Amino acid sequence: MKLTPEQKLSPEEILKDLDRYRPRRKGWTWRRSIKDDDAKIGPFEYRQAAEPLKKSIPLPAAKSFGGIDPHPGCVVTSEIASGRFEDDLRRMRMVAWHGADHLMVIRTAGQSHFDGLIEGTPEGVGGVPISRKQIRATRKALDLIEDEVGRQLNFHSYISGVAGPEIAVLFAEEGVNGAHQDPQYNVLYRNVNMYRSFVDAAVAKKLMLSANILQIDGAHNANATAREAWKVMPELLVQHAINCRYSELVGMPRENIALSTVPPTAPPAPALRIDLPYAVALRQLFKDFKMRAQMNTKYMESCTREVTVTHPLNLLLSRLTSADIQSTITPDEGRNVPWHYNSVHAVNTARQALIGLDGITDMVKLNLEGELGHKSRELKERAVLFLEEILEVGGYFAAVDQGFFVDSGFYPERNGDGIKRDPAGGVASDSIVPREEDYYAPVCHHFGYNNPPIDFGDHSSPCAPIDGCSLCRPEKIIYIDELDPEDNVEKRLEKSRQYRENTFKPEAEWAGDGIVTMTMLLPVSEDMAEYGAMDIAGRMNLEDVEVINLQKMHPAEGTLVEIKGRVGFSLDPKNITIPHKEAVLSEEEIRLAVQNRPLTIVAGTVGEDEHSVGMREILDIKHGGLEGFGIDCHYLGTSVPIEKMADAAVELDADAILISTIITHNDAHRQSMRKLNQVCREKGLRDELILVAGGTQVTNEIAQEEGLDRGFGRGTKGIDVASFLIKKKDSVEKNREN
Amino acid sequence: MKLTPEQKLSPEEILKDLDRYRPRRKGWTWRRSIKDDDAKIGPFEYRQAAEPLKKSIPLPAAKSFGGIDPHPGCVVTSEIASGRFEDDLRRMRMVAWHGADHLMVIRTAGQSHFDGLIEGTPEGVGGVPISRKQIRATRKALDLIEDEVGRQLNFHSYISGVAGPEIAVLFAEEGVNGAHQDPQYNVLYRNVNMYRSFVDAAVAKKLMLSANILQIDGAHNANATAREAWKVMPELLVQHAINCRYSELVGMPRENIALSTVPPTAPPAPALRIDLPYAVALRQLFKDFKMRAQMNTKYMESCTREVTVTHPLNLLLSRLTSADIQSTITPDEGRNVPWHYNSVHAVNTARQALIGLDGITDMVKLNLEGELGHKSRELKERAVLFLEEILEVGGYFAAVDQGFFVDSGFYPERNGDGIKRDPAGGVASDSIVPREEDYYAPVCHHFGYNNPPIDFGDHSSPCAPIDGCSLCRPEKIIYIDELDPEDNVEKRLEKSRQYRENTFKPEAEWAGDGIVTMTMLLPVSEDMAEYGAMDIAGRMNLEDVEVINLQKMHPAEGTLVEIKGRVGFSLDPKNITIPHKEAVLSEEEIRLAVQNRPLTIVAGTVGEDEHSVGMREILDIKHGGLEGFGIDCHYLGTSVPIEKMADAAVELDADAILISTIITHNDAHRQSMRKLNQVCREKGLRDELILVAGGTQVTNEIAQEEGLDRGFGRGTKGIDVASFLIKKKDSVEKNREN
Amino acid sequence: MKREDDYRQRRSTVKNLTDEQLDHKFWGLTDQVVNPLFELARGHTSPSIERSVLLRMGFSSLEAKQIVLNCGKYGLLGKGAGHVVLRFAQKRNLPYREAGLILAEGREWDQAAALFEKEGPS
Amino acid sequence: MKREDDYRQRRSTVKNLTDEQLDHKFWGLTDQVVNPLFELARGHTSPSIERSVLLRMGFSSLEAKQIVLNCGKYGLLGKGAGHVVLRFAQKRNLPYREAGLILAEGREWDQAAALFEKEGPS
Repeated sequence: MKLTPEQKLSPEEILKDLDRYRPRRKGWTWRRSIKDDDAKIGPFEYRQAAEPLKKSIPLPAAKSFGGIDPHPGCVVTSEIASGRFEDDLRRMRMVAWHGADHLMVIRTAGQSHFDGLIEGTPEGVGGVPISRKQIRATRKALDLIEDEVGRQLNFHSYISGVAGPEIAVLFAEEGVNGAHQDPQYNVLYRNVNMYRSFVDAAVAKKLMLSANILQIDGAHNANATAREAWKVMPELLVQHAINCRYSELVGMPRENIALSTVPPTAPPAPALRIDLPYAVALRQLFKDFKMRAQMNTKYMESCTREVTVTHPLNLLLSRLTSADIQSTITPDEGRNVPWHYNSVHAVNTARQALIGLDGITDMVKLNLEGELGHKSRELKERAVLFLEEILEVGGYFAAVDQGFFVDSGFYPERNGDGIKRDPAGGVASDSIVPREEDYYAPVCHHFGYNNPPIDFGDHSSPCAPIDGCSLCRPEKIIYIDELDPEDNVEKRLEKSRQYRENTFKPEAEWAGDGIVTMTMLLPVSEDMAEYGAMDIAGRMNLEDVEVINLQKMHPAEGTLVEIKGRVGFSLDPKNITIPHKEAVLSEEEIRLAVQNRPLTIVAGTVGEDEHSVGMREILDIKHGGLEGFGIDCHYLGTSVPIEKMADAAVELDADAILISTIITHNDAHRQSMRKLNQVCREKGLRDELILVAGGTQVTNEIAQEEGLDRGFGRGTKGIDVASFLIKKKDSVEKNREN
Repeated sequence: MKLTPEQKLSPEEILKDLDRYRPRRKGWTWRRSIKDDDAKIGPFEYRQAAEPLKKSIPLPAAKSFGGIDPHPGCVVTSEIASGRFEDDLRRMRMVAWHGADHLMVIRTAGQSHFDGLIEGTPEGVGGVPISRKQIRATRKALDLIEDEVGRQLNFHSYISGVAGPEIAVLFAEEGVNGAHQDPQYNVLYRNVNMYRSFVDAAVAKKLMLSANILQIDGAHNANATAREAWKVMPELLVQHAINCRYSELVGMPRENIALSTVPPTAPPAPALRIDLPYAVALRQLFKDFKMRAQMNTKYMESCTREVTVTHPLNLLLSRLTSADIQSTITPDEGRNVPWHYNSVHAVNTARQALIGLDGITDMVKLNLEGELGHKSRELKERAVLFLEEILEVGGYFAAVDQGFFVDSGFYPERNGDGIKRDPAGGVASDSIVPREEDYYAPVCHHFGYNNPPIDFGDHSSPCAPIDGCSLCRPEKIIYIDELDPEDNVEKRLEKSRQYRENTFKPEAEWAGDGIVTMTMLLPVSEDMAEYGAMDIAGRMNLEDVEVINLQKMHPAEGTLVEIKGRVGFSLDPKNITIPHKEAVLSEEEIRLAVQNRPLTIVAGTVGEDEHSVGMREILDIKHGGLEGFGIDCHYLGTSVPIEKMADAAVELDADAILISTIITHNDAHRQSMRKLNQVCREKGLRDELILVAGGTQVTNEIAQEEGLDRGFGRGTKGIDVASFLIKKKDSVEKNREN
Repeated sequence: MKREDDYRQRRSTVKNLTDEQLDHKFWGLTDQVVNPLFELARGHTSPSIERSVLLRMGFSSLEAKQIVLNCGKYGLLGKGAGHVVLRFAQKRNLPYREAGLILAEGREWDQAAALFEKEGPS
Repeated sequence: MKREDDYRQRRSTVKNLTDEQLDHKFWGLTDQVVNPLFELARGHTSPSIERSVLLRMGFSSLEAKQIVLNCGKYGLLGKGAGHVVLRFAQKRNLPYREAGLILAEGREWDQAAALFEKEGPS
């Protein structure tokens, strides 16, 4: 099975023979950076870029730079959480084409309290249930997509909750490449019993190590939770250290351990002056570890513009310090679970800003001597004091019991609002059991005390007595397809098939969901705007309408409203007429043609038309007009008599006359065109001259009906006219030769 | 006349008695910076902030920081170009409330070739015709708005084209505060005769000086025009210098002269490494002049996200070097003439990024020793060589004749595609006249040779013989109201009145224009998506539909399409029902209430409902749930039997039971609610316990019908539930006391 | 607990350290916090850990769940669930998967438990 | 004109300058470019300049347009349009605005022109 760019990825094909699919590699892959100090891509040199993709979609502005598509040297993450993994697959393909190589699948929210593995493919909420079938299908799809884009893709999810060791086995078996693992996350945010969390974590980490799965910690959640996120900085250093050291004790090398770090604040805070000392302190303390930089989520509201400005500031931090992995947060995360195109937008924001800031530290230096150095030192000191007090009160568990963590005071300040957890409480309390002297787990890479009995023979590995465990002999893996006959991918695919194969509908998350957004300014106050917009959407037959953003522009003058809703109908491609598009010559082709055969044109507005802006846009060099291609333009002004246009054309030996005219009620525009044709005929010029009319409401049909060679309407650019003139001139000359 | 925030600005009121309105001050105003080194606003200290506004609308994220609204210390520009000045006024009010204090009105495109002043208020294209009536009305509106926001507002337009001196008089008379003036602009981009441009410019500049009008030059147009904008950098230094020195010779002080500078490139170019040396060279060479930093426009495509990432990089440059005026470019400028809310967006982007980067140079230093210093030195050397060659060929006019300017080579490289202008040609060629020996202009502040005849008496000033010119005696100004009985503001206001006073419509540029945008991902290729989207919009009854952005997400998987169109109907506020909104307690009030009277709740999903995500969002500290307010939450899990919920409530002496349920076809959700009420009644707990049901499709009506205290549906946040619990508890206790 | 920001006072113990000493102290303290957690983990197991072992032995998640539930019921988790399966298989002279399936069905647990009561660790 | 980037060769004349000398040279050359432009402006006027003068004398833009058009026609721009109006007013002993309105209507231009032919500058 192989993907071709023109063909949709078929979830049905992916699911075929899945019981026999094995991942073709395991472990994490770092993006390959271009090695030369100065790597040329198009007209520019890059210093922090990655090897280019085989297939990709460049940023929109790339068209001004010859279509170059440089990508930053760090891994770029896309977090995907549609709730239906089969739709995730298509989205992964979209983001991979835009440069994501770390596909992080968010887990359905209830799963961390699910005591065991989920099997099958039930629908999730805010993410997908992580199961063997879901993982295997996703890994299979990613294997195909990585062949397509020519870059290895890392697949990532979460090893947390009360089934951590089992999920770790699953990930190791199925070739998952990265995972969040941090027992503190369970304790603080999932209220999983703290002893259970740490006991499970060690086993999970050892399994991750066995498959070279990159670990990302969970400290960033404190930023997202603390009321004043910038005050939690000393604690963050402590949280990172606890998980890092714990992982190292289990045997993980530092290059497999990534710190999940988020700039703690966002504008209107003076963000950089707060975020930068923290970023520096972190990189000083955690030297050989990897840094996964996430964008700020805590202060995201529903304005996507605001988010899209905060994120480049976050990316600036990544460039001023470092990021091995750059996570991306979608601009719509403040409103809803991310949508397809917003996942792409998020990746584009990261690559755009990181590439725009390529090599910035060659020109700008951190000033560690001054305030920056003092502030980062202070954070480290505060963290040391935090650790001292943990030990004073009796260690980690006691500290959590006393609400040390996620307190909104700037430590050692304490505000008394930290998250307190009872060591004896929480989900799965009382569930750990001491390993007895004769404890035995017949598997390799098993963390902790293990005492294989001598009577089971072969002692080369703990799993030798069972002739190899599933990590050594993958054929031992038991694949369960589905447990629920209704809530599964096949049933969902049946329902969406018509929208994937026959008709189509707008789509934000799931095939056929029909979701669109509408944006409008209503010149009324917020309340009135909110319900006015709903009313408008209703009258446009949108269903399930919700307001997703409301911004006061002024209390009385207006409110910006964005709504979402569902389109109730679907489209049949057979019924959509796509007009034939005229091929336009490239800028280079036009310039070359004009160099080889100079072109002169005479232009002006005719009739009682003083609206010269359209014509001037077509001519002006400043607007990419004809002048810019080297065409010799003679603009005669406004309301020029037709005869004067023709006379000027004779005088200048012009190749074409361009008239611009507005559409008037008395058909004056048609009269002008007709007259131009007549006058040129009368003077015997018609065969020599190309006659063109333009104007916002002019059409090619009208112009040709009145005897001209071409009409251009609204939206015409200089290049369209230039291209036409050159082609027409070519055909005129060819006709003459024949 | 005075504005109140709740009342719309009435263009009719502004126009009343306009013939007698005089501006209350003249000249430019710089924003007042907060003077202390460390100015506290909310929890933060700012170093580059301005004095706060009296009235303003903070950034959306400000709500997480106590609603603070810091503004950068530099002047912030909003460029406004709706084509109808009466609509500009309302937009100016919106942007002023967001922090713009430099209102730049773009001129209708044909005006630079208009040989004289335009009078009245005709409709413009891509801007408004600048006329006395338009200026006076605008200045009057701005005077009112500046009282409202508590900050002086600078009004700005263009002194260029073939009527520069006349426009300069108009601006000086009517209290315009800033203007573009640069004879090179006329020559290169407007093809105005070069002698005429320079002769006129000197007179215009002297008039600007007389009214302390800030001048902005036109060099940035070369960035926007040159094919490879980053190659034009040496020339830009030359263009700036020519206009600066010319202005100084006329008498303008450097603090009245602002250089219009744009970062020459944008991602995917390694933009900062190219833009920064240029910014440094400019500030080194032009030390005492003012810097007006504009955002890049050259590489703007129709993706507003892309634009919104490039602009913060531009703003970073402003912070790393300097900006006295920060211009803003709307995110939609790559698509259309800017719309109301995009003008606001642009201003927000500037203040957000500048405030986010407040004081950044206290932590990060330009490294002038290395590459940055070398590159900026190189640019200056190239500029010096450029000037030398201008002199070699015979001076400025000869150089323009030979196409020196806007050549796409990196000088001294030359690509032969510069803009050539014939010294004898262009608009208004042959129009300058030598001043004879007895030349006399009976006005003060008149540039150039002036020889008042002795027989006209009083020689204290050249205008003494006429008893003072209009600048000395404004009552001499002749005010013309309208010339065109159809194309004028009163006629337009008549037509839009119903949409401003009785009904309303969406609006992007003009009152009642009805424009909305719609965004959707269509899972098809670009061509199909384009026409599919048009089809969808048509079926939704949008009129004049146009595609304004089309982005490939993947060749086969989908295309992002944005369309604009007009809504054909208008809304009557009387017919819009705004539901009564329940007042929600603030976070602080809730925390305090819980501190004073602890609350315990029991929660779980009931029925066959394993969808725990909604409930967990309501409870979880991580999602701003009840836990975070200090409420003691006992989550019993999923599919909990009703009896168990009640038993747990007894055991824990809980104050409330929260059940979560999905809506099922057999009304199981109603049964669960009913049962909860019954069980609690049977156990004699009903009066003690608050009973709440939640779920995506639960409504308050359903819950109350089944005997519960409250139902919460989709979109409920923890704070809503917390607020309800506290209020309900209050009223229960009050009832008990009575 | 509420406390004012007394960093200025508290830092007296750290303020004279060099940057290197401070970093060193940070990691030394971290070790002291983490070591007991590590020791706890070394000597304990959990239902999930034991299920993870069974998965790796070739049992399905559903089978593993049942086996571990019964291990818990019979107080055998401290022996290791895989160990229980292997001992039972040895006793019954069955391939371990077949033996495990019997246990997964909830059968013959008394017999399995007896193996550990009587014989103890080998 | 097309030319390769010969900056490395050309810069020989500037490369040994200090930064300060380079900046100084930049402004010195600028002066040489700008001074002739300034002199041109000092000694010339234009229709727009003359209309701007009339505006400031209290004529409307429409009136100014007509007066300057006729000044051009009669070769009087070099005298200054305001000057023409004042001389004409002096001659006719009218307030200058009234005199200007006559000229704006296109009347009596021969007479106005004659004032300058005969009498020359005072």
